[in-house]
Amino acid sequence: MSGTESGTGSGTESGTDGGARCGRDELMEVNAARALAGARSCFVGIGLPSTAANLARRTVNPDLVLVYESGTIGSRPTRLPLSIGDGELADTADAVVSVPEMFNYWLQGGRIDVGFLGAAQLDRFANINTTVVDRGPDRPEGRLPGAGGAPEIAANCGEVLIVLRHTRRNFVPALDFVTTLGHGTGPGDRAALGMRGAGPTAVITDLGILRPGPDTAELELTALHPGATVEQAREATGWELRVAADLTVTEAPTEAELSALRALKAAGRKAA
Amino acid sequence: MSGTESGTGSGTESGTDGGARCGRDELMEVNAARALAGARSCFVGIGLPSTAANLARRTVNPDLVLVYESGTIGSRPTRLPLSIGDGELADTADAVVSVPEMFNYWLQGGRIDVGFLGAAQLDRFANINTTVVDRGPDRPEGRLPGAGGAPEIAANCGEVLIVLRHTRRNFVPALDFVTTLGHGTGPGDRAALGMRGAGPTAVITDLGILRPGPDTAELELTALHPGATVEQAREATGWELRVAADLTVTEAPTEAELSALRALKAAGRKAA
Amino acid sequence: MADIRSLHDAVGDLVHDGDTVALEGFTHLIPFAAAHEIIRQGITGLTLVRMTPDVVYDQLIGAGAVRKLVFSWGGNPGVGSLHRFRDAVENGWPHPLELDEHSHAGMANRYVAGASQLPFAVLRGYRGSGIPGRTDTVATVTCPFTGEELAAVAALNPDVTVVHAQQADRDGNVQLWGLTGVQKEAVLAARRVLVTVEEIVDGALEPRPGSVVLPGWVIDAVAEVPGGAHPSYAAGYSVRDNDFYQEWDAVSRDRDTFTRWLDDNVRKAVR
Amino acid sequence: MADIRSLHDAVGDLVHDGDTVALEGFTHLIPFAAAHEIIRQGITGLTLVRMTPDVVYDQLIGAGAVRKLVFSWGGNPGVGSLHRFRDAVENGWPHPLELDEHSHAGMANRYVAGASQLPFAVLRGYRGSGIPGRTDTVATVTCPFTGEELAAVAALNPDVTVVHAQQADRDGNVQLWGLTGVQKEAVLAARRVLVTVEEIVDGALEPRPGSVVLPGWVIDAVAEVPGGAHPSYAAGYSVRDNDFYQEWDAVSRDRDTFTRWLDDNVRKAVR
Repeated sequence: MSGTESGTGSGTESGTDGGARCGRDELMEVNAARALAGARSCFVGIGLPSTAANLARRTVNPDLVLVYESGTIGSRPTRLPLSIGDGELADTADAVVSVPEMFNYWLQGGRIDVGFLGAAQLDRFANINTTVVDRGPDRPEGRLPGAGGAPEIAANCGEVLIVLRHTRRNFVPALDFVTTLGHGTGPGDRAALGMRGAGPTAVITDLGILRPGPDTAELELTALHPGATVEQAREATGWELRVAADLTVTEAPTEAELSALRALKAAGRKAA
Repeated sequence: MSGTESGTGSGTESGTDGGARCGRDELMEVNAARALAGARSCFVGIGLPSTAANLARRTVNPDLVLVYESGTIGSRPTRLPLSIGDGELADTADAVVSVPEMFNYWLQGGRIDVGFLGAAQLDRFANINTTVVDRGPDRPEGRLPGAGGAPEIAANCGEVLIVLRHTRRNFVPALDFVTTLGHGTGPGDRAALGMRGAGPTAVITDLGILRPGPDTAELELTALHPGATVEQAREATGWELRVAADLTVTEAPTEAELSALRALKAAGRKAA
Repeated sequence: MADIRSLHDAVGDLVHDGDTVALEGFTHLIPFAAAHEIIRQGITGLTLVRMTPDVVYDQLIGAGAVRKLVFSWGGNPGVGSLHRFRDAVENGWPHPLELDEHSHAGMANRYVAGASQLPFAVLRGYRGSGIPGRTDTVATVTCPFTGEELAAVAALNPDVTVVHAQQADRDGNVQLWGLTGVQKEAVLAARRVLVTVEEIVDGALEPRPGSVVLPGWVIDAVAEVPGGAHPSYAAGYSVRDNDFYQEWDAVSRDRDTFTRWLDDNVRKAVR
Repeated sequence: MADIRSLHDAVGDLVHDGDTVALEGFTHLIPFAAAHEIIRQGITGLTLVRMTPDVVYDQLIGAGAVRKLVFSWGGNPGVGSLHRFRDAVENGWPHPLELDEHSHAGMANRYVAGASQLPFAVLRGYRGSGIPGRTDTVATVTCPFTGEELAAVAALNPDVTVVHAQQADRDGNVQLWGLTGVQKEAVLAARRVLVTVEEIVDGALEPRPGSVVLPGWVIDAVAEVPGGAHPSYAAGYSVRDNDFYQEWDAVSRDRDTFTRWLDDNVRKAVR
């Protein structure tokens, strides 16, 4: 359970140009799956990351090795698991290992190309909070689930993708707590801490895609999903959002992508 | 392979009083097996320790859990294995674990009551050398097999039994190299080093049994096998051997012990 | 050698007020029945240890059995928050809950150190995270060969570890398979061990692919409790009751609803 | 993903002069055929790593392939000395052999550190032993929580690890069972990996009790070499040739006899 869990609701509908009609969450999920093209192995948290990784296996990357922190390597679930420990993940895996082995030999061992994380709060350097939120002077801290595997996933995977809905509540100017380091306070922080992976390379939201600027490591909006606007993205971001000079628009989900995604989810709901 | 290997020859015959006729090695093996009465688990090296531990399961301690450093827990071999990795050790085990797990969780984890070691050289404080021997100024060091599991067996088992033939070559005034700490230079050395187990509690030879003196930790001859003499033991010891005031004579091997021992060895030879 | 006992007697003998207790099982094989017995016996002041507190610790926390929680991820997997956990942390109900919070990698290595009888374990972890600032069980060590600084985590050695397994034999040897999580480490790190099993089999355990075998001599008591992992599951015996996990959200959200559920389903239930 | 290759080509591509090479297998599954291929190809200057050098390294050392040996127990199990090893150490024949010598616990943990991409591992080891005085890969670390001093051993990350297994599938996924020793750690610690197997099976590997599965994507090459562990063995396929081990004592005792054996049985043999 890497970072926060997300519901499986499909969000609000948004019309798209040229592609199939789909919801905002579906745009996020399809683009997250596409980001796994070319990866050999992916460390998967439950929720949106699991949806995206399983969709990738059905679309852009059939050979993608799914690694779940419950100990399964090479799982091929036929439906979306509700929990990271669903029996099907073990039954369909190439290998099942103990949890200590998973974290020590496989994750820390540098065997995983891409780590997929969610977040409750994200800042401009893609640092993540999933521990506590400040709810104001008169209220106690709000409790979140905690770190799970995230700090070491972010440290030790080749790179990290973050998937979360684009809201001011999620995209905050300053984290209430740093659970998981992204790019710290800017370029060089990861290297100074001796972290081996490249860290977050993309944040995929229901509005578009943000990537760390090459010189600043600050997240920039590099792509919008069809139908989304820069204004919407700025409005949903708690800091002054930089927009890349070469801002693009993501390709609309294909019918094949959407039907694969919907079939996955329907099977998951049916099984649950 | 804990310490040095030993051949399986039965040594010279020696008459005994009242017991069955048996060889000196058999006296050593039977008494080593008896020393395992009451133990729950035993970490077994190949050679004499394996002979003794397997004999114990057939005589004084049928429930003794044999643990071999190749990873087998609870092996019940029907014959004496030639090697610590004989297939039968795995086939008859309650559990087979990896070698790192064996050393970390089981041995270092304090799960093993008794460790059984051999030695090439032993000094008066039951320190052991299995690494190199000095062969004089004109010759290079003589090479022995090395440490194997011995240093950590001696450190982490509840107690340690040492089995070896009683000769001046083996029982030396000063080790050429300390591979494995017994009692160091005397009482308190083990505690000062933070070693958890009691260390060597008995050295069982083909002449008798030596135990560390309660106040000195220096080995004393506490028992002779039937037919052996103090003079023989002194002659075969490279330092001035202390003899306990209450020196006893070990009970002669019974017919049952000897027939079990001989059956074990015969089965081992047949299989090899 | 493990004694085969009733769950009631085993919990009564092995789990005491104020103990540090680990009930492990990573989603699979979670020992719910043992947790319910702890609640029924009114055992309190526990320090509970678990990587993923899950619904099982939500119940123990809400029941008032817990003083402190040592953990790395406290949610209802795939569903959302653990409301009893949050209510205890945020509002001190039924009483305040002290936290010792880690990452999964850190917790897994704390058990490894415990099972290995080492005082600490080393990992590449916690770098840049605020976690070490909130606990005294993370520190740094320097590699004596390379000079690199690494994280150290303190060993976990629970007073009692409880796990659920598929099978035991009559000598108390235990076999579990499927996702085996961190159970072996949690068992070997503990001073006392209770295993609940789906089934006690006659004769020898039949070896299974991917199984962990725990010899009876590292276990204090085995109790036969079919379905003892529900709503978690035991591969080969049951499937995860995902509906229960989803319904737990509503049951646990409200103190009174939760208390009624606990009275009806745990306190008044008899095994 | 592992390529399925001939032993000749796999060794030629993966093992280079001067490499640090681990051929592992704790008595069981020792990759003798791969060692013989290394000898046939005249690869030299190797640093060989292995807990128990066994007859397989006696052969490589006697053949002149080895510059340095990293090990913890160098004997012929159940038989006696390794005469080629002793001759190299004591007399420098065929050339001097540098040693880095450890205990089993230390070596096992050095592989664990390597597989975990840590620079060192911690253990309760080497206390009172003279071993640390003869190597620069043992040091001490102090527990930041308790102040206790413990042994640290430097990680082992071989350039190449070679292991023998029972089975691979056509994608190069490998399964081994029986005594699995330190093979998983040695494989995951290495930069390049060669696995020789008894058999390449069609379809999926059938899961076995007690097996270790190595996914093809952590392996560089798989070579089908039935009997490739002889005189060691592959559980389910062969038994240990104890006679060979006993006869090796006479073969290896004398340089000329050994050289003739090597010529006849390895150098002129073709796989």
